[in-house]
Amino acid sequence: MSTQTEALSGALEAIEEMAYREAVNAALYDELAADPDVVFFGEDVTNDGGVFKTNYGLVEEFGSARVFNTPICENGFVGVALGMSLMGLRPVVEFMFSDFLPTAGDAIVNQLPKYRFMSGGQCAVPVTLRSISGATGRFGTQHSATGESWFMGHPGLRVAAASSPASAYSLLRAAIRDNTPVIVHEHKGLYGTKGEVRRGEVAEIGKAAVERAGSDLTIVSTLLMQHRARQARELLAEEGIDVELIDLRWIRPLDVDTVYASVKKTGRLVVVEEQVHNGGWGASLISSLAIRGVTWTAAPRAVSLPNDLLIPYSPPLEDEILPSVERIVEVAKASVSDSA
Amino acid sequence: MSTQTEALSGALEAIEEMAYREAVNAALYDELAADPDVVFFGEDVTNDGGVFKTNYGLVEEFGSARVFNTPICENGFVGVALGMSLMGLRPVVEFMFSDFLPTAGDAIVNQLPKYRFMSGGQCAVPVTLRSISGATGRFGTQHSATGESWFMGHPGLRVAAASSPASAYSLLRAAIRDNTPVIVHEHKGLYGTKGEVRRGEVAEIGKAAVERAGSDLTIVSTLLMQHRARQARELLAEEGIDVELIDLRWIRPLDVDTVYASVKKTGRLVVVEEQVHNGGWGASLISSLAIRGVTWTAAPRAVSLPNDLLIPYSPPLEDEILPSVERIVEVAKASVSDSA
Amino acid sequence: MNEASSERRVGWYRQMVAIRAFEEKVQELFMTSQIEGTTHLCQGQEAVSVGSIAAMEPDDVLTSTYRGHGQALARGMEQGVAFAELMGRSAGGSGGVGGSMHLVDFSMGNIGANAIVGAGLPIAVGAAMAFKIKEEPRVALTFFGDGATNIGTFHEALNMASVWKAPVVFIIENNLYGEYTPLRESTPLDDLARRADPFGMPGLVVDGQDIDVVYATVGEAIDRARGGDGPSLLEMKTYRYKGHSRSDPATYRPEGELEEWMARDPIEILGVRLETEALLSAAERTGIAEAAQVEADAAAEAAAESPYPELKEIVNYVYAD
Amino acid sequence: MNEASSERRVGWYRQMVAIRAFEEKVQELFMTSQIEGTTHLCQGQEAVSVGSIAAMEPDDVLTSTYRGHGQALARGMEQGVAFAELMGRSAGGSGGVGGSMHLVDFSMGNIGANAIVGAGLPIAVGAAMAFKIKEEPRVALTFFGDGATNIGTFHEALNMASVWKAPVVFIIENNLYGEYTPLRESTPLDDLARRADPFGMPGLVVDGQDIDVVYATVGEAIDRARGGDGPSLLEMKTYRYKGHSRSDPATYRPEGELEEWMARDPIEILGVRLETEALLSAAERTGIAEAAQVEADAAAEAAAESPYPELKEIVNYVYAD
Ligand SMILES: Cc1ncc(C[n+]2csc(CCOP(=O)(O)OP(=O)(O)O)c2C)c(N)n1
Ligand SMILES: Cc1ncc(C[n+]2csc(CCOP(=O)(O)OP(=O)(O)O)c2C)c(N)n1
Ligand SMILES: [Mg+2]
Ligand SMILES: [Mg+2]
Repeated sequence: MSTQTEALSGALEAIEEMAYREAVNAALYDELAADPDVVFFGEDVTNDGGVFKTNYGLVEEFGSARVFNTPICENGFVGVALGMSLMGLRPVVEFMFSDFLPTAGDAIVNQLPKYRFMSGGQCAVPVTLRSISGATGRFGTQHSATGESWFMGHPGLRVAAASSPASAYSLLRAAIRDNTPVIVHEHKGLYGTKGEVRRGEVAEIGKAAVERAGSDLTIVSTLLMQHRARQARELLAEEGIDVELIDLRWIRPLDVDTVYASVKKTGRLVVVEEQVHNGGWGASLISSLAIRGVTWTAAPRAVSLPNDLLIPYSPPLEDEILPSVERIVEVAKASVSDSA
Repeated sequence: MSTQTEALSGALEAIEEMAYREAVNAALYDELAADPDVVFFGEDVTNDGGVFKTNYGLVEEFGSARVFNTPICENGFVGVALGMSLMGLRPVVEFMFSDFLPTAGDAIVNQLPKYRFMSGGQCAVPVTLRSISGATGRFGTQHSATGESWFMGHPGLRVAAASSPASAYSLLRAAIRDNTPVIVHEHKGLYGTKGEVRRGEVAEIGKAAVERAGSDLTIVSTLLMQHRARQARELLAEEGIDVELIDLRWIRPLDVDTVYASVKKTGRLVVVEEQVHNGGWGASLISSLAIRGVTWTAAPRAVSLPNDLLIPYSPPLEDEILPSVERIVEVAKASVSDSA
Repeated sequence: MNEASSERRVGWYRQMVAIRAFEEKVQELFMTSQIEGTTHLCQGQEAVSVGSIAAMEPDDVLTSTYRGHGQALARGMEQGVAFAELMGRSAGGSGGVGGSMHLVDFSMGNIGANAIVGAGLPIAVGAAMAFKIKEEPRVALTFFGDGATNIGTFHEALNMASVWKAPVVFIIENNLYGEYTPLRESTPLDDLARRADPFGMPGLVVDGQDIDVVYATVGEAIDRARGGDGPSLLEMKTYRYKGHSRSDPATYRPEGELEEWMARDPIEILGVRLETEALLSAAERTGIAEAAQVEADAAAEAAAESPYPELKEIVNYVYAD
Repeated sequence: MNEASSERRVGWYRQMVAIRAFEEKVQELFMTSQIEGTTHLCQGQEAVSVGSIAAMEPDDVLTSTYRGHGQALARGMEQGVAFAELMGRSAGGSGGVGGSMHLVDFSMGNIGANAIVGAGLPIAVGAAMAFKIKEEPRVALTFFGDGATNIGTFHEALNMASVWKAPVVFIIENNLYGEYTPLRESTPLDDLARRADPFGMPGLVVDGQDIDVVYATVGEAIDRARGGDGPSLLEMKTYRYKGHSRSDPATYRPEGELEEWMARDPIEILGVRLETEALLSAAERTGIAEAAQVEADAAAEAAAESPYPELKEIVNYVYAD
């Protein structure tokens, strides 16, 4: 198992420009090709590339014994993945929407992360759950959660979130190679976005990425919010505010070190999250920094979903409650004009 | 529905000394007696007082149409509770162990809190889940979670945690009378503890309790940890450290105001929690205070479960990983001797 | 066997035609992005909704799914209210926050359209148990797909309903597919009615394309439930003409399957029968279809002109007083 | 019908007696607080564990439950290792972190004793699917209670196993109660084997007190699975002599029920048969019982003297390299 960014089977391949959707496909393809024990399944994963078109060509290339559709029964098929992993397979399971993760609540909370522990370390559980997450699609209240922080308090699990084609690729490869269960969140609003992917790259587990260096203010975000934060950074640059932009990438483990180093430098922090603040990674990050005694130049801030609203279908309202580029800019400016 | 501490049907009855277990029983009894629409069910709730002996006499008094056992199917029977609530009942559901809440993950995450919203406010969902939580019982890895923060990020839900007979009584009554779904956590290590209960009291929703005033340091905790924090407070008093002790009582909504007022006075905070820090109420509380720009005299601290361990069966190890009175004292002293 | 009056049956015909026109209009609006997100249409399945709901009493209730337009309209929702909901407008049944997957109207006993597969079943059992506990002579119906019979809540709901003799009727709309996956890939038997057996409840295979049969069978199950004899499982054999959702061209279907089913179109079956029985003429049928088209167009147009909700409105939808 | 050699059957007798002695000792240690927490004993159900597991090949695997001592011992776990686990000692099978509810040994294919009702079934299906995918001629067994047939995972696991023809055998230990609740209060039928029907798999009622029958029936189901013909559901009619768990005096039982079942004690049934067949004498049977008692006492004593684990050991149990 690899926990380092490293070359696989020799040299890294060339850098390729691809869509986020294609990067997911490439990671699945490359892992299925690299290891005959990798299998991939979920609801409707084989037909026409799957619901979000990430799976083209996989069943054709690797056959229906290794790539197959399941009945609709999330708790059951995650249990199946666990059983397979005990017998030497490395299952990858697609969750068509993150909102269905709680349907498999027992398997995710009481089985996957605890199974090895309860046996006194007799087994490993190399299961990966691909969770298709996030709002903006007008999918309504029950189909728009990111779920990114739902399982962050569960030792024995790892949780990643991909904001770019490069991370979609390398995080998924790392997850599949890990002997601990990992949930990898993909954002359904990002599938069409493009970027460079270093084919063969395996992400380091638990390492956040400083996407853009800066000196005045640190912004941390994940998934789609990383894009909005990046746009905000550009607007802020025009006003002379230099933002250090961190893509968190891992929610469990949480890379407090990287954020701490950044905030030590900038003294200011804004977390941008497509979730309610309470119970989420943003709160855990700010708390961890406070406990470490970081010195704030200004109080940290959070741009989050409203604490007392659910995600509505109505398009203008869905847009309105999501953290926007404008709100990020506004909050960042308030932070800079403030001093603790 | 009541959101105020208030007298029911006239004057509050006399203060009674009772065990935590009896306080739960009294709250169930009083609500079943007060409102014919209240029903109570769960696994093995009617036999011999139920597994934790909280239910003595209820089926005898209110009959098997209103108090009954269910088959083993948590997701299903929470759905049933929801359906009942839509037709005017006020169901109370016992979860024999909090660890089974994820088994009902879909009902708790996607149904109870969202049902009213998705209908555009056409209905109310007065469902109460009683969740029997916590370690110390040597119940092992799958039967020892408090689960107290698992659902704190879900708008549309409320979550309470009872640390004393008085709060077990008044929180449960408040939950049953609330038209929003509420999870009330009881700690299985507390059922035998005694205290005074004001029969008839209904807790105010979302209000933490300042259990003991103090000037040097604020300690916030819930459930069993509240008892350990109280013991620690006494030991610290002997060393001249005056602790303000807050029983959080509500995890959603989170009473940041009460804690803020306390920390403004003391400048120091220790959260004591029977859970991993990340993703929990302790982190959310500290983050909220940081965002409000509270001035720390010393960095806040957390006494929590280890971030990378699960709860073991082995008795000495179960004891070792739980926050102990000694550790709370130690951390509190470190806080006081520190200055930010 | 329950039989309906001629008048009522002509009414069903109108309703089915209206639902068909509504769904066609929805598809058009989606294709032109006047409705956003996703949608799940029910063309081909109209007899199940209309026939089943015709057998309900006004006080009875139902739960449905994301594919619930047919049920909502059959239970009396105005098309304008439905279109407004699909367009996310304040005038929608759920104030625009629910969307296509959540057409509900509590005032008509349409108490939930769920976007989670299988979630509506226990809710219906709960409603039925409330009736039983309160000793009200009411019944709950729950509609769900063939794919939903593979998820745990199906089993849990049927078991509870059976052991408690809840007055509930479980109605499978077996349209042969769960999303893109054909039944036989996800389920080891063809007749899902057999899934009633381990609960000791009646399980019946029903021709879901013949509304007279649907009405009679559901009526008997409702009578049984209301009479205190417990739940039934009814498997309606039916078919969806369109793909699973907006983005699905349904390329996974074997050639000729759609045509075979269209040859047993539920509207056509009732229409021909009514013609034979001299209850409707061919000209009247054309008139009904044209009027339905006009009605759907007008309702959609009006909805498109109604305002979006404001954030301050929807805040009140989260917590009840 | 599969038949075992005389030698093997005498071995089963010894195993059942040993399990009984183990459980009695466990109860004694709990009552005197030498073991903490809770425990779920299997006296009365020994023939199910021993007979089923006797039909397995060494490479086959099984999952069990919190009531899994019988399976663990039948599959070869040393009593000393089991007692050490129950006492939370480092020498326990799971290093003392699992306790009574988690007696497992991966080296023997005992791959999980679950404290969550129903959770072991999909895991066994997954193991079986791994065998199928890897084209290994191995089979998975999964043991669970009557109460577990009401939870969704039961349905989901049987459905997947059936549609995928997974080489798995589902074994219900129907001991008539789920905790304090009798079967008839939670389940609308008496013969749970009927729950196989909607999955198109064989469902058989088996006399769980007669180990020869258990062995033969499980053997056939295993052969069927290994032969590629898919899963079976076997309902073992059995009874637990003790309460659900440590704290349960089992007052909910009708008078005489326990005595009726004890009259069909599985150890006695096989013992008498072996006597009749002149394979064991009464004196030998007494000797076996006494030796088992001595063995259990000695194993418990040794375990009680072994050390508790240290925190630094168990840290490695969370994440695998
Ligand atoms: C728990 C859950 N899993 C998966 C989905 C995604 N999904 C939506 S509809 C559907 C297919 C359902 O098929 P069926 O029950 O036959 O109903 P139909 O769509 O044919 O009416 C799936 C898998 C979901 N909504 N909920
Ligand atoms: C999901 C879940 N719900 C509830 C429980 C609590 N519980 C433990 S054992 C049990 C009864 C199980 O009965 P059965 O399946 O018949 O097995 P038996 O104990 O009789 O062997 C219950 C309700 C649990 N462990 N898991
Ligand atoms: Mg279908
Ligand atoms: Mg049982």
